Amino acid sequence: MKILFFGSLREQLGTGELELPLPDGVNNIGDLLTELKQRDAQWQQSLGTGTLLCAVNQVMAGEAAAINDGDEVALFPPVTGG
Amino acid sequence: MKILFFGSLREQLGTGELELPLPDGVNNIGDLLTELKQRDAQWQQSLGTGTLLCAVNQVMAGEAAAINDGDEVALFPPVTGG
Amino acid sequence: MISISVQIEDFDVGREYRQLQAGNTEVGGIAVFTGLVRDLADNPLAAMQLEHYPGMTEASLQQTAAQATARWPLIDIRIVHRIGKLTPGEQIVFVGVSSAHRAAAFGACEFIMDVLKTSAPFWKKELHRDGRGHWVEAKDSDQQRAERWNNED
Amino acid sequence: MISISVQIEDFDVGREYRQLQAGNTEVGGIAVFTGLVRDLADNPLAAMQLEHYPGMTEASLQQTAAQATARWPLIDIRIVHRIGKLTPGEQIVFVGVSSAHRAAAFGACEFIMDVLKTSAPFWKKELHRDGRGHWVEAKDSDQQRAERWNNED
Repeated sequence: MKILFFGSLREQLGTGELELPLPDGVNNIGDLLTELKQRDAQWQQSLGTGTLLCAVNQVMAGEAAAINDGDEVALFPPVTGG
Repeated sequence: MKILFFGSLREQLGTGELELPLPDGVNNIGDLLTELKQRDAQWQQSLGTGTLLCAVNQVMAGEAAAINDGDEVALFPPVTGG
Repeated sequence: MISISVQIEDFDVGREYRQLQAGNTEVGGIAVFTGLVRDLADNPLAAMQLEHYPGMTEASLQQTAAQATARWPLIDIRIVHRIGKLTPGEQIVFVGVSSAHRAAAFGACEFIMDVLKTSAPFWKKELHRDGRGHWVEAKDSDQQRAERWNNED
Repeated sequence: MISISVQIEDFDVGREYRQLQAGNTEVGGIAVFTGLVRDLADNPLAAMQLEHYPGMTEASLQQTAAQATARWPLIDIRIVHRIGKLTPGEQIVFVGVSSAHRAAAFGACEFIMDVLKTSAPFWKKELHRDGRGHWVEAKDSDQQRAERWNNED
């Protein structure tokens, strides 16, 4: 699966994109966040703000949204365009 | 005094402007309308619609507004610009 | 700054807009509205004839713009209204408002149009292709839109 | 017709406007909004950096425009949003809406801006003249403006 990061989150994590196989036991966005937060203190902090938004295959989704191995998941802070 | 007519009212009366001395006994717009309606059946009808608007010296005014000999009075239907 | 024109000549929206943008880096948003002569499917229009009350019309527009300035934090207001004989598709009116903030620009632009519609001394006559003319009547819906501004903020 | 562009290049308001006017005599009103990079008095801005989510951003704007079309009787909608590094005074966004009626044009234009501000995946970073950068934070007031449209009609 592909995971994209945007805005301040991308900058904090130092990466805009991860390609990885769907981790064992990860069925939804909430599971994925828990998994990614294990990486280190920075990931723990940046993914734990409670204000992050998420999209699955370019459609907004909540933490309960199911994900599969071919999916494109995006994580980003509240938007500030216009 | 000068009396101006605009829009459909100008067309109905066949004139856009009257110059006349302030008629005897005319103190306000209401008096002036009563006076002008005497002219003939067309004036009676066109000035009696109840929807006419009035301005004295280019400021909107009601029928009770006082008028003097040097004033510019305008009578017109509801506006339709824009 | 408030700028008002009542004129026979057409206006250029790009040019009017650039004046509002005008290298002022305090401008965060510009709202623009133009009204055009719309054709009527059931009774095709040859032209729309617009007349005004010289002097009072300009003063009325100036007053409406000043009211907007008192109500919202604005930078510039530009109003152009045409008179004379206009054919379908032609531009009638331009209202442009610049502000630091978009809500102010939107609010003021719509306010000015709503008040202009019900207060500025202009009168329109439809000239139909069948040779007949018809003075446009004021609409209750326009009156209601203008009265909204007396209630909400 | 709905037309959406997300681009680095600047846009020409006069040109975009003419496309909306485009000789369609059913158009009675056109509402346009542009957002610009505003300088900050207390912390002068060197530039504003804008990033987006290619694909999803365009889809989000398309969906917002479609919602506007379902809600108001519109003729054309044009949205242009820039990305990349923009300096103070530069244009960021253009939203233009044409309709037979002015209330629809105004309503849809403001609706699109309000929803864009809170839904379209764009992120802004202020690059200050002192060399520091600062990600712009989403505003509660923008959220509230967007939520108005869930209640009123």
